[in-house]
Amino acid sequence: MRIRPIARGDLDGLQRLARETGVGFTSLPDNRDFLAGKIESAARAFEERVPAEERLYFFVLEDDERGELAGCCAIEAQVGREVPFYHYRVGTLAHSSVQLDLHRTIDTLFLSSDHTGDAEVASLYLRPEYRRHRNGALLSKARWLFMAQFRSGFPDKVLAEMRGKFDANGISPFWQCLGSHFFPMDFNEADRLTGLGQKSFIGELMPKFPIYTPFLTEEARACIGAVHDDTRPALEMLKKEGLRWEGYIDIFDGGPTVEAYIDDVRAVRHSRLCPVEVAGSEPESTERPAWLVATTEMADFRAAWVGRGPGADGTLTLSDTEARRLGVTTGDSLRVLET
Amino acid sequence: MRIRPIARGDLDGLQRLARETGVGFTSLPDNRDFLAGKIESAARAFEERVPAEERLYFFVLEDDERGELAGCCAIEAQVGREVPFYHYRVGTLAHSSVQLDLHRTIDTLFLSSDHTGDAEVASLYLRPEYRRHRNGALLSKARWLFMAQFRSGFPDKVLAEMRGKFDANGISPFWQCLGSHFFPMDFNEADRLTGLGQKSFIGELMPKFPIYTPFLTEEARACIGAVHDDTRPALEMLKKEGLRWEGYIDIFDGGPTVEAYIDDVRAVRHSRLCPVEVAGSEPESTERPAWLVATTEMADFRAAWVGRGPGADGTLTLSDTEARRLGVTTGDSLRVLET
Amino acid sequence: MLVVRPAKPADLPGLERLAGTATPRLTNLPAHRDRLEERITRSQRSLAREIDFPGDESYTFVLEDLERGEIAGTATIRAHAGAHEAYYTYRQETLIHASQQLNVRREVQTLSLSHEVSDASLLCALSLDPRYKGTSAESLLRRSRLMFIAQYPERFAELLAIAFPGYLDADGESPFWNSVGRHFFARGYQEMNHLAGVRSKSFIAEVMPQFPLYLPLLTPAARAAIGREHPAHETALAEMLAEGFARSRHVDIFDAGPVIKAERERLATFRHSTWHPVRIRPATALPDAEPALIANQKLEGFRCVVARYALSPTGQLMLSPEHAAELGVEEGRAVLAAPLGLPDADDAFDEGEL
Amino acid sequence: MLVVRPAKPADLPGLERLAGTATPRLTNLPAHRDRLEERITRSQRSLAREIDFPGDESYTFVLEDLERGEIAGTATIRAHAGAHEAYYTYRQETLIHASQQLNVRREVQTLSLSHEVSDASLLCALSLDPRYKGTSAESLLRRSRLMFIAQYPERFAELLAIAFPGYLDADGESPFWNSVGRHFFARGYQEMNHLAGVRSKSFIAEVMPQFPLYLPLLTPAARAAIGREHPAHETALAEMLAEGFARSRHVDIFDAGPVIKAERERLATFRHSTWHPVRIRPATALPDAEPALIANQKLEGFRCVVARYALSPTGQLMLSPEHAAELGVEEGRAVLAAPLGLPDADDAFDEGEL
Repeated sequence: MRIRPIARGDLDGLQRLARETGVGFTSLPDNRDFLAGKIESAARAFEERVPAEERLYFFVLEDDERGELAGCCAIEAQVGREVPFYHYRVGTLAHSSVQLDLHRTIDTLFLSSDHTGDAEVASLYLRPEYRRHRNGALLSKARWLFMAQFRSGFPDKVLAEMRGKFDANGISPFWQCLGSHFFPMDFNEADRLTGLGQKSFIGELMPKFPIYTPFLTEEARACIGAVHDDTRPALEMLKKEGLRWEGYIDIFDGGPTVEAYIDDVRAVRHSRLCPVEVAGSEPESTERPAWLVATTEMADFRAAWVGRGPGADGTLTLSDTEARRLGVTTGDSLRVLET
Repeated sequence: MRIRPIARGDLDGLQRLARETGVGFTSLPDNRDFLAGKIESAARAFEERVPAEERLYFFVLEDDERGELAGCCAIEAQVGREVPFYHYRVGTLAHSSVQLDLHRTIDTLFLSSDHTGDAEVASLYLRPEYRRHRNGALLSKARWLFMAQFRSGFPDKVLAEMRGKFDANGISPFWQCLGSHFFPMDFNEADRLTGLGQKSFIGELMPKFPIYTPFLTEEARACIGAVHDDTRPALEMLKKEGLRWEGYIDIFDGGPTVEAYIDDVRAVRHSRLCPVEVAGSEPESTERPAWLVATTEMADFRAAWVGRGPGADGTLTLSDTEARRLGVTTGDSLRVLET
Repeated sequence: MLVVRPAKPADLPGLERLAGTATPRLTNLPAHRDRLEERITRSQRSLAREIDFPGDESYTFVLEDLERGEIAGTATIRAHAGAHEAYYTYRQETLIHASQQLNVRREVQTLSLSHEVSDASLLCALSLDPRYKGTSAESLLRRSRLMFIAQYPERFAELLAIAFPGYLDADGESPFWNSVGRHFFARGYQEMNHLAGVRSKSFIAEVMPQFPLYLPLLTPAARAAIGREHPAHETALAEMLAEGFARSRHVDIFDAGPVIKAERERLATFRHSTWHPVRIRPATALPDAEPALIANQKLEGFRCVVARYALSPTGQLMLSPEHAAELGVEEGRAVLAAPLGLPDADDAFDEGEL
Repeated sequence: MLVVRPAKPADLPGLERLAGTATPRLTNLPAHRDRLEERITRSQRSLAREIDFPGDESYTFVLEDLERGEIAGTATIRAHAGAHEAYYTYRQETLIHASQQLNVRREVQTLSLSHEVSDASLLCALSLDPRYKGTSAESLLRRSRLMFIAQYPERFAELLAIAFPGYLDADGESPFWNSVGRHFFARGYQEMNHLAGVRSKSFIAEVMPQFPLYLPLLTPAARAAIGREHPAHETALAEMLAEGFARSRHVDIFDAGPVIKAERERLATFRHSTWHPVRIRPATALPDAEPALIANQKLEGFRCVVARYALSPTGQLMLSPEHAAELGVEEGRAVLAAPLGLPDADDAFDEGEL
């Protein structure tokens, strides 16, 4: 298994993924033209044919034994450049009166575009049959190695939007209580349009004044910053890297956006470059590999788990298979992270 | 030189400090009753006679050779508990129109009490003749060791408010442009009242709607998040510990509030407990001591520079003078930080 | 005979009783002896002062039943609602959210905190002994204030406003307060109302949310209460609309009761009030005529009664010796008269309001 | 003879010329052929439609000089300003900031984005050939719209509003725009104005700041421009105030020009307009009389002229054969007449506005 940039030949494979993801994964609609556009734009990003801040890096997880796509993930270099990037931000307002000896603070949702210009990690999908052997972690963490390697192409901060809480009927209580009053459509339609980048209706219709959370229903308040059960593992993985919820939520479902300074992300801080030596022997196969490596060239970016870490002299020894998978030979360098 | 909790006998010394600090150091007015109250409240905090979240820890830097006070500093366990704690928060609002192909973001000042419940480091003053031999660093960093040692008594985050920018005539352009329209007083008077904790006029008179920064004068905008020249060294010291400006500013002068998660603060992360051995010999005196130590009991808290770090076995060897200064003997533990 | 006159210190027990029996309890008439005493003092000071334009004066009147020797009602005028601190209301606004992308247009209702009523003179704090409900005493008490304003226009604003008590449910709870104020104030309506009366309404207003409220986020019961008067005040509201007041976009910030307003020259009492010289005739000799409000031309000695609008062919108003004595007028002195009857009520928003 | 009538496609070149010479250039009358053509089409469609209450109709009229065979002016009525998207204005508000602690009270002026004028019918897009300035043609063009509204009340709102072009300095710059809109829109006033005309004003409004603006933070020049009309429109504003319009709290969001408003039944043209049967007499035989606006009772064939208000003793309006022919009326048919003269202007805020 390896991570590599999506390629122009991946359209069929990507469409297969898009069909699987289904509703709720709005950035990957089952629309061949849209997907072809996405691939083209990603290809141009990795080829560095667009300015660094406009790039959308789209990666696939490839089963290099069976030659099929197992999943995908993406990094957007800077969000909010073309269309506004909205969040609600949970802020605290003091409601006090010395004369009445009253001092309360009220959580209030402020419309915000504070994250304009930050990087975003997004669009992570892993096909069910590949949900083992840390493939999910590979998809998630490979992005940190990429950002560490090409650090100057990214801004100070990175964020990730987490899907919010839904009830047993697949309804978002947050949307029900808030968005439904302002948007003449159901949640999925609103989400779909947003996924397609058709966001102008948001600015046109959404409430522009702050929302005092006590006016929301209890169920809606419980959605503020709460994640969908399916998203919990992804959130945990991001938290371990040091991403935190700083009060920003999705305007539709109330799900948290977690964020960090890129330089503070654990994988970015701790990964380092090591020289490679390719030795014939295969390493022990392990179900829980601990060493993640990535190559150092953008267009040929590859990331994969390897069987062992650098030796005492700092050299990383790879098997032939591993070297082939990554496209490296003795004397090359790899970015290495112990996880 | 050593840091210790202020004691009831320090009133004369504290008043001498208060007289020296002068205008602009509003938390230490030259008012004997006020100072006596402050000492009493600090004494009760260190004696743990008030709940942890209500404590104001007030420390002094003592010249233990000459027996006089050289400076002071404080930690407030949780701000905004009694009276509202206001900031402006610089937020980004999208101003966009798809139809007009326009997409801008506008910085906007939102009134906020987001920091309610955070800890604050404040009131650092060092007498001019002591501004050498890293006494300033001792005052600043001792607080981190205190917080590391009594971590459970503090919340997640800590902040520090930095004095804002003033022009050559001692006028704050930010106040001139904004506050002066709303507060019928001059800056120093507003600042003085706030220092005395008489803050209700702020909530009564200040603008409650967000302020779009383009409406401010260029000089006022330049004050947003900018520090007074005299405060720059203090800010640098805090930044090295990992405190960052996250967009919160003082409502009067626009000076930045820097903040961090306490667990992320460098000194908190890196300090550790070491056993002590007192040996007779004096260590080399140094003008730039590198090892900061602090004791482990709250009421008898002491912090000082020492001449060497822990040995290979992890034991810290102190001279008799050092041990006396800190009030420890062989077998005690000290919290140690290499700086 | 019933007469309205300025309150004096001896009226304090009567006022206290009226404050205690007001339905519902009025924020601006707290059953609190010290506050009521202050109010009387302030009224007397206001009447004694020379005034060129409205300020922080407050005029408190009582309705006295001379036969019973009892205080049967009270009412107040605040010359300038926002003289000291803002007079807060919620202003109902409609926002239009239109999307080009989706080709839809939606109207969204909001309530915005407003200080605009601060500029008006406020008719307030009216309480009437229930035994007099439905009699002309009710109109006398309510509208004698307009007769006073008509004579001393320099003491009042061009714009008059009245905030009617808002809708409370059977338990005396305000559905609006429960959906709005309670979140910020953490206390029940009655407790808040008491505090607001004894302390100051604006203290509480400062704790209320400063940004506009979106109506769809309020409870249905709260929305239904917006601009709805307390059931006990339906008749009073109808009379004031007939008088020429119009509903405004403003409602009370606590209970969402309606605020009505009028430029004073549009009011029936102002438009139809006329000066007449007095002619005194025995009560038995007075011709039959429609009832009218009759007021004398005295500031501290202000008196207003209901009497027959009996005019001589030469335009003199014929009064009984008792009425003349109570008004303190002799033959030939002028009194102001206005018909008690009003045109039909026109309960509508002021369309001209922008 | 000068006559006001609905615009038709052949008027397009005339309209284009008038749009180009308007002083200042009007947002709502862009010199853009396609937009003007659309406007004529929309007007014709609006006139042809059956209407029970105001919607997205727009009625465009022209002033034709029959002798010269030229279009000398144009003006429009939008039946419902906010039919499609919000009609944005800034509403002037006063906040009272009072401090108990310091015992002070301060008034702070703000401008709040408002959609309230959306509910009104809007008189707009008026441009007159400069050669006709100061003649009765000016009143005819301006007020013939009121004559039209008076006849078809179901097509318009109770409330009428007019936004006057705001103050521009000698360079054609708007001090208000330069202090406010420019920050958000990053373009000069004239460029924005052009764009707003060709595209839509509400697109731009959506980019404008949504929270209230504090006046003390605007430049003095911008503050001075709030509610101030363009010098070229002083007379027009005065006439409309004399007509019965009142200044409102609202100003234009781009140039802060004043928005005036009136309930239509308060307008002089409505209050003093009367139906008269027509009697036709040779022009030379008509008695001398004050001038009046005379309109026929036709929708698509609407005509309005200025003629003498010459009444027969039995209340018939005597018209010359030329006027009668232009109005398309024969003897005995009714026309609506209203005096051209107006009472003295009363330039004041509507005090009743809450």
